[in-house]
Amino acid sequence: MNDALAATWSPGRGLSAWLREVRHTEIGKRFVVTAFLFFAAGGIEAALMRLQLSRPANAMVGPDLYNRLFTTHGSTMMFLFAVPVMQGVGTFIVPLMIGARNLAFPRLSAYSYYVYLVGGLLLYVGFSFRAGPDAGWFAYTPLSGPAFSPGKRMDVWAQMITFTELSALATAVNLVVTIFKLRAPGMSITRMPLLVWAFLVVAFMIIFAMPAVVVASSCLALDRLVGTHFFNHAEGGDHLLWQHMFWFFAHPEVYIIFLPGLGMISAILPAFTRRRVLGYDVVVLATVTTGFVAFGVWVHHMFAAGLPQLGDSYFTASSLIITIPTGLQLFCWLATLWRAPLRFATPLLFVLGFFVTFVVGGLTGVMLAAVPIDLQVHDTMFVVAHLHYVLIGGAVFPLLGGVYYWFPKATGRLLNERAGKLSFWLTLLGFNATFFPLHMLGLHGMPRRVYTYLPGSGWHHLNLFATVASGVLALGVLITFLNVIVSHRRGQRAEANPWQADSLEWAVPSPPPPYNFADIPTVSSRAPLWEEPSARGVVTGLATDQREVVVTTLLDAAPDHRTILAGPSIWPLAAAAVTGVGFIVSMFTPWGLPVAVALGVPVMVGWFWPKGRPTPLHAEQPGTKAA
Amino acid sequence: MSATANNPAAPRSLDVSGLPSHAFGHRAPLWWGVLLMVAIEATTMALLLVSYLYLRGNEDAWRPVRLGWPTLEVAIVQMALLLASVLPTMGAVRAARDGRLKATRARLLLATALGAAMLVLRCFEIRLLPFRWDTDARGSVFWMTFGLHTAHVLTGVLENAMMLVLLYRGRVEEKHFGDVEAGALLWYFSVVEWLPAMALLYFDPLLWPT
Amino acid sequence: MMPASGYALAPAGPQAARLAQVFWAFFAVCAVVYVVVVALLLLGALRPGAAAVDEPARLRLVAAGGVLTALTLVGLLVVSIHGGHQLNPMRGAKDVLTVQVIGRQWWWELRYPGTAPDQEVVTANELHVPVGRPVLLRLVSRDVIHSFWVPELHGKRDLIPGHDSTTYIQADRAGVFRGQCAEFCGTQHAQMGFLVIAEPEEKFQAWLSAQRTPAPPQEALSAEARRGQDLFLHGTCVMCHRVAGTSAGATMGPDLTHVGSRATLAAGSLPNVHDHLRRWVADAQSVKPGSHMPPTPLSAADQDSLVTYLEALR
Amino acid sequence: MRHRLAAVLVAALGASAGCKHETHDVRPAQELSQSPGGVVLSTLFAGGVPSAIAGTLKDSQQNAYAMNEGKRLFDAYNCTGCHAHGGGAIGPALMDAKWIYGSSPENVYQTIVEGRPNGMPSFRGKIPDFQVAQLVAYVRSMPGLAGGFWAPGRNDAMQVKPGENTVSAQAPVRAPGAPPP
Repeated sequence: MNDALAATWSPGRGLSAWLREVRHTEIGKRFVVTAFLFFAAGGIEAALMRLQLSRPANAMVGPDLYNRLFTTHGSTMMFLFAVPVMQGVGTFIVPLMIGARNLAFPRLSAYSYYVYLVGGLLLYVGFSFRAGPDAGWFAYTPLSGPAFSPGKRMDVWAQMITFTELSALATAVNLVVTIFKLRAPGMSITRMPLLVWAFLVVAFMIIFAMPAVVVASSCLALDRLVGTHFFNHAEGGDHLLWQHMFWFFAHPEVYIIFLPGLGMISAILPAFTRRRVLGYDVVVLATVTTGFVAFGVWVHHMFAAGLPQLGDSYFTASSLIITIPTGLQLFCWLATLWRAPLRFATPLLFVLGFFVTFVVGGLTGVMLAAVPIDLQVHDTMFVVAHLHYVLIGGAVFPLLGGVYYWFPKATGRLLNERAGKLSFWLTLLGFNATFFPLHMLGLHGMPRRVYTYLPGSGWHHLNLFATVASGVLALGVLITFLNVIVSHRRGQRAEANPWQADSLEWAVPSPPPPYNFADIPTVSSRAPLWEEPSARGVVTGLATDQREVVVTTLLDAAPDHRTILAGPSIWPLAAAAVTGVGFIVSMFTPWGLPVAVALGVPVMVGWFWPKGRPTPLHAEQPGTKAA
Repeated sequence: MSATANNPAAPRSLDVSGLPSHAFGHRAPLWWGVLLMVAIEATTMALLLVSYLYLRGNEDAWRPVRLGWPTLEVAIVQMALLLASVLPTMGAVRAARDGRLKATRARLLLATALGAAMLVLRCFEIRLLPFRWDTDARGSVFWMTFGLHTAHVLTGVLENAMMLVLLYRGRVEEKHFGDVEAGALLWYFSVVEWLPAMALLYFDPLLWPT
Repeated sequence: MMPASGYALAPAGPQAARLAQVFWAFFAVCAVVYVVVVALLLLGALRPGAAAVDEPARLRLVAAGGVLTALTLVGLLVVSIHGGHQLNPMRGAKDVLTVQVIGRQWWWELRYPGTAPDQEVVTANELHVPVGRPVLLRLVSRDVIHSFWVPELHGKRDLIPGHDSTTYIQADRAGVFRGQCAEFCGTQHAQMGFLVIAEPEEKFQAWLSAQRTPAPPQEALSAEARRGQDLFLHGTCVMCHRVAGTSAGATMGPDLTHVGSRATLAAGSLPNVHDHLRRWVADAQSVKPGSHMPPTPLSAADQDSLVTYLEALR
Repeated sequence: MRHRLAAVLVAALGASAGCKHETHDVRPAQELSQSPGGVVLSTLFAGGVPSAIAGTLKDSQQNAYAMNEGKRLFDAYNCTGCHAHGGGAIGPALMDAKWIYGSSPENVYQTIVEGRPNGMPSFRGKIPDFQVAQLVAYVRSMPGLAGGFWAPGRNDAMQVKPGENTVSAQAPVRAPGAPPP
């Protein structure tokens, strides 16, 4: 039975199979590996910036290169690492956690990866040809506009945004439909793992937040290329339109990056505390509340712009309120941890590191929500410290914990524990020593995005200390990179459930076969693998010669009907290539889009045209009434 | 929200071979996929209309051009065509749910023809519009919203056209009736989104003193 | 005269003092919360013990934690909004000095309006203010978004093209306070600083009247300075700079009528001494690469006489 | 497979051939041809311009930063006073294809540095050479002769003309009544 399934579900060998890949496990791994390569590139840019800032009036990096470095560092970390790595983890883990054999739209996930890859390569090819963006990852107009940003630098940025957001939107649609319709029978909405809840909320946030930046970057690209006046005040445009449109997207974006981190903690804790996360309902409602309130806080990025005080006070209140759900989640985890028989493996260390680090960022966030404090520390190194505490503390720490936790599942080999612990301690100490001094620098008046500073400014010692400490942080991260590279081939072999965890992904062998589950499980509780084997059921009756899966109802996951999932196909790559050509050509001439549409139509027809053996239609009979 | 009480323990082995191989409406994954895509496009259109209202706010530079004959009339006819195409689309969906191939094909053809007619009129309107995208901010927002909606309608017409080719000549399968319904979702959205957009783009200038 | 950068928590004015108070209030609360959370974490994680977990009891504790958090946040909200309202005690103030601050790409143009147009004082990068008197700053930007920030006097306020805004500052003690642009504005955003020189009323009025006088006529200049003026009026300087009382009237660059009396050069980047002035004039791109000041290719002797002339413009 | 992907990425990163269009050259060659205030002995230069500036002049023609700086200087040095924004007022129009004194970079350089009869002043010694090269690049991008994709866009002011990047290149024509070459 299994080799029949394997024959049906595996794509075959060779380059053409590699390009036509649609299995969520492979595409998820590609997302994560590519995102970590961009993370390394972003890290190198950060190291260059720290070296330039280590001494006053340093001539190592000129202003033009420095501006390109910090813009590419910001854009890489936000658009090419943080969101895509969460997309990758979601693509890899969600189907496994809900007992499905693949995502609902397999070819759409392949398209999502290829479009992301095109966006990333566009930014770095641009950067290597001195055409990297240089007006900041937020690209405020008029600096990023046609009058003050000559050449194609900001166009590269705007198109990269369009690619990465297109990719995120495609993954979000995929995840929502998979979570809604392909859950294993019995996994009702209240038995879904908390990480799946996090990805569901994040997917909806992506669907409603990303269009804002796609519209904003398209308006900027049109302003620069064909001379529209969205951001030209003399002709009726408005620079604050850009800020509102961008931050309406960018604040939900940071929660899109951060909520999967919280979900991963809820997934890691049970394995190392031998307890289910306390307050399942509280954590779920907190995640959903954070998802909604995240859309109502964006003006706290614009307190210094001189907007009316009443509006600012509203946004102070909403920015303070959003900490309550996250606080409740923390209290639930603390209650879960309280005097539990902990096993201090690396994943748990990174979760504990999250507590120590993220809470600092959360509290400086509360301080930044107050207008009087924000007027002093906005756009200074204080904010740089805050954002790194919440992003590295809140998302990268749980992510590294997740890498150590799910690496055995993805590759079949355990990561080295000693190297993991060493990497954790170096990362924790290096991170705090690098970024805590930046709080003081910000209060002492050091603005953000400055390529140098005067000898008499009094910022020298803290900057030097931060640069040295950033070496320790880099070393910590490097050890995890080496650990992955070495253990990927020579790590200790892992069996199906090395951590004795409770969720479904540990029911399949490591690495999972092409069809994931030999028999799709039925679920009867929140911790399926901690049930006695007798209580676990299986689904039978699915065809093994076709990619057939069972579609279940939305709330109770009762079996509803069977459907055939799409198989390996070259069309996603073709569609991504057409999207790439269309948008890159439209950086140079407005005729790029009509070209894209003209090329796109045949590709779309190729993609949607039915393939494989048709199930004959009983033509003209009154149709098989849906049961 | 506690689940363990009312959910019966799952049976030992669940045979699903008896289940239908296709479903309509919210039970089908494709329907949800198209609904979410409509949500994305709706958010995009809503943001453009919000930025139109935002830019309309600074009155000193806002000089909307009143659209007179024939541009306004051509736009109104297009809206009528779009609204008219909703009926045959709904008819096609009803026929698709009943599996009646001939009726589905005919009604979908009518709906697509009306959509195509609207696109032809739109090409005329492009030449009739008295301002360009680089005239001023209002022109820019107008043309961007105009372009986005045209893209939506074009996508809908092309998708319906492909579906028609399949229904007339291809090997029709059960699930293709579901695709007709999913395509209809996108078409309903393309029609409905143009109502608020038209109010703002075409009729709002009439409120401004000349 | 090149002060270290201002420290936001060492205020020299009523606004910054109010901001510092709100900061310390928030900092105290947040520090306590952090200690409590980390303590709970360590106590809970490092002492394995009770096997049985009394879930309802712990859920009540979690709920209590949530309510406590909400109450704390409401308190902080009140502190923040109350602090915010105090920022503009100047509304009713009488003797308010008004100055127009114009943000240009990578320097600050300052205009003190006079009773008549010719009485207007135009200077750059150094904002003289009388001690104790409130100063209303009209913020205007000519190109991109800048942000006016003097940490020791007040929070920052953006200068956005198309959105003229105002801010108030007041220095309670004499001194020189360093400020800089806080919104990324291009290549030389890092070296777009300025000084706020708070001085007693009479010194301020003396400075103001001195600024209103045009440049010294040729007769009053030394031979070297006269040669310098000749180079100034026939070289590239006259295309961008203005010296009141001479034929140079361009307003693209800073007004140099009283450049000799200024403490710093190049928007607070260099102290105004002979060799720095010479280096800035001869090869500006080595000091601020990318700035709009082109290098002036002169022989050594010409450079000396030009610098002598500029230093004579006290 | 993954190594091949990494190799491609590294190759792309390494290919920093440094495309000429995007470099921000703020410190051009220092040796300037004009001796400010000095007497000019002859205007006959092999190749039309003094050799010192020929390199900078040629590089500036296709460089986005140079053209954008040229546009800023066109307003800063009050060229708009006579030429308006290219439409021509006291001075001749620049955005059309008719050129009285030639449209090659060298001709335009000579026009700016030497001046021309009927009112074009000589800016020798007043504008440094690399800025003249930037002005030449911008002036030639007005009728679309230079820059192409890299020409400046619209400016942040009242719309007097579309951005130079939307201008389709026009073949230069000798203006009627122009002196023989």
